[in-house]
Amino acid sequence: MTEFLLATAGVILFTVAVGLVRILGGPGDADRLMAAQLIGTGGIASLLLIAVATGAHGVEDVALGLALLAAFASAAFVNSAAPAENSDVADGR
Amino acid sequence: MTSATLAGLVGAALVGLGLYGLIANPQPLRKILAFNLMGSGVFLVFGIVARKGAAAGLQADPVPQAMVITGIVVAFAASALAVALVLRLFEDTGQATLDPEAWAKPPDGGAGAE
Amino acid sequence: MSVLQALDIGLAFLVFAVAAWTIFAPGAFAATVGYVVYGLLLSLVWIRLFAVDVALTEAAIGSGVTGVLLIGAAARLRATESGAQEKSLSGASRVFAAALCALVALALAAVVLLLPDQGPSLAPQSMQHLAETGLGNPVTAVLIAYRAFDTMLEKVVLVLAVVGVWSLAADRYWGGAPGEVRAELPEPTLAFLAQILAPLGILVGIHVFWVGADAPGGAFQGGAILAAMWIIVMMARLTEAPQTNAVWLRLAIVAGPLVFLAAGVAGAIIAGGFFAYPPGFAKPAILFIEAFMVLSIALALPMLVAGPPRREPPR
Amino acid sequence: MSLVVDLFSIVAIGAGVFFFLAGTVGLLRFPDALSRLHALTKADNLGLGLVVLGLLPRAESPLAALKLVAIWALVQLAGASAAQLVGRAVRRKGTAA
Repeated sequence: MTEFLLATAGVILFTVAVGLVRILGGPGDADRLMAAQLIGTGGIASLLLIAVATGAHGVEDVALGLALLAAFASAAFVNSAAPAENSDVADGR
Repeated sequence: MTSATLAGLVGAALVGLGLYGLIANPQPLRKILAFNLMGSGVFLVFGIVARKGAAAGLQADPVPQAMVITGIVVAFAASALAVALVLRLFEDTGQATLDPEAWAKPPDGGAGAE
Repeated sequence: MSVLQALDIGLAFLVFAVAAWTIFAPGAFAATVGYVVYGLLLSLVWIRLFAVDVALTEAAIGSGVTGVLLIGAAARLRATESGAQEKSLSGASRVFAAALCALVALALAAVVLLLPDQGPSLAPQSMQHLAETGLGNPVTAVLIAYRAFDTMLEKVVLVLAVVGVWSLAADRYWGGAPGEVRAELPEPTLAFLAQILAPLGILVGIHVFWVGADAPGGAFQGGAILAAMWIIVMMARLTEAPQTNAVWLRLAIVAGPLVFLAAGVAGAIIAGGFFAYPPGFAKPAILFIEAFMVLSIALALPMLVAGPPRREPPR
Repeated sequence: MSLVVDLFSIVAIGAGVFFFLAGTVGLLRFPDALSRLHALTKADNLGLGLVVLGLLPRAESPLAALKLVAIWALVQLAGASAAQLVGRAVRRKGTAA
């Protein structure tokens, strides 16, 4: 069973790695931000699997912290990039 | 090779990578990233010291772990100060470069002059 | 080769590849997102090293809060990237720098390989006196009891960083609130996210702080999660950043190191040693100090992310 | 009994891995940012949900199990909000991104 959990963690990390190769290169910033989202979901899944397989204690809190912060990269991007790059905000006011 | 040794080797490689980025990347923000990368490499080397010090029923020596935790917080504080400096430079000169020749001819508009 | 070893090697390659992307990516924004991904992968590595406390810190500060700071900066500095032709190193000095860095990395790698399998350890000593502190988590005991002086100074570093960031304000803004004046409407999605996330996050942050006495967690990690919640609430414009000359804010930021120092001095008087805790009263004292540390961290980190004041203080 | 639990975990986690694979295939195959965003935020969240489901019987305590569920719920929220935020940013910039 342990081996199965570790193998699935490995497969998920592999799919994450393949996805990262595709989207870290862009073309747009939106694609790059998806990389942060992808590693958020896949990273949490493999983190939980590895923790159960290796018997590391207290890992739920780490995953909980990561889950809480999973949307922060996108939020920071939207927050700081919005005024610089769009024009429709100005006339919406 | 144990997983701890592997992590230590990754740490060593990260220090090299970060140092190279610190020297070779001209943009200050990239230098900050590189510096953080270098720092985390050092933390990982600490991590292997902790893991190899597993004893007394613990899976890792707590003393290096505690030092890494303080280190992460201090690294964040330093990065925040560095980012604030770069942004201030950008506000004052309209550019974020460490090249002194570029400052000699500030862009017109004189943004941020008090 | 077992499955675990294969996984470790794959993880190591992934961490290295993402780190290399952060250094060699074509644009600063791409590099910054790479750094956020890298931070999350590092927490996985820390789990593999059985350093769960460190993984928690890395997850909250290394990836989350630093990510907000750097992505914000990268988005704002974007204009400088295309315009200015940065002078980069010549080919020869690049090769020289690469050789130098490879040398440093190889030397470190040699040190790692030469470490004995059972290295020197302070684990027995830290377990031996754990009962006297009343704590169950040796990492917290190291932070707040055995090496309390380090941790206190580290809190001072945070205060100094806040002072440093604030002092970058233009003269007329001194004492004002950080963040640019923006008239545009906040993103409704962001507001929705913050409204749901913040209460849950505050609960998790306090939980992480509280269990830190006996399980992985503690003041740093709990404080960082609380700080992240304040950051998202400010990003969603549900609340504005406070005036930096507000007395409560300044007091709260220095409260952590001040209470810590006061406890150290009190230890010198009552328990016969600087930062000594009176026997039988150690755990309440430690939790008391930690509570103020959480407060200071939860306020200092968002102020560091928010940057120097950008608005004039009200007269 | 433990055989049943193992079988349950294997089925659920295996199905979860399938959705992670599907999400990555979507990332590689879809032509524009918005559909890639769709593939990523839906399929991977379902994958994580199934992995969490498979790990639930192995949780050390009821609190740990509750945390596992909370993790999934939070990632769902983060995924949905990030998809919305990034999607709006893409649309605002036009089709260039």
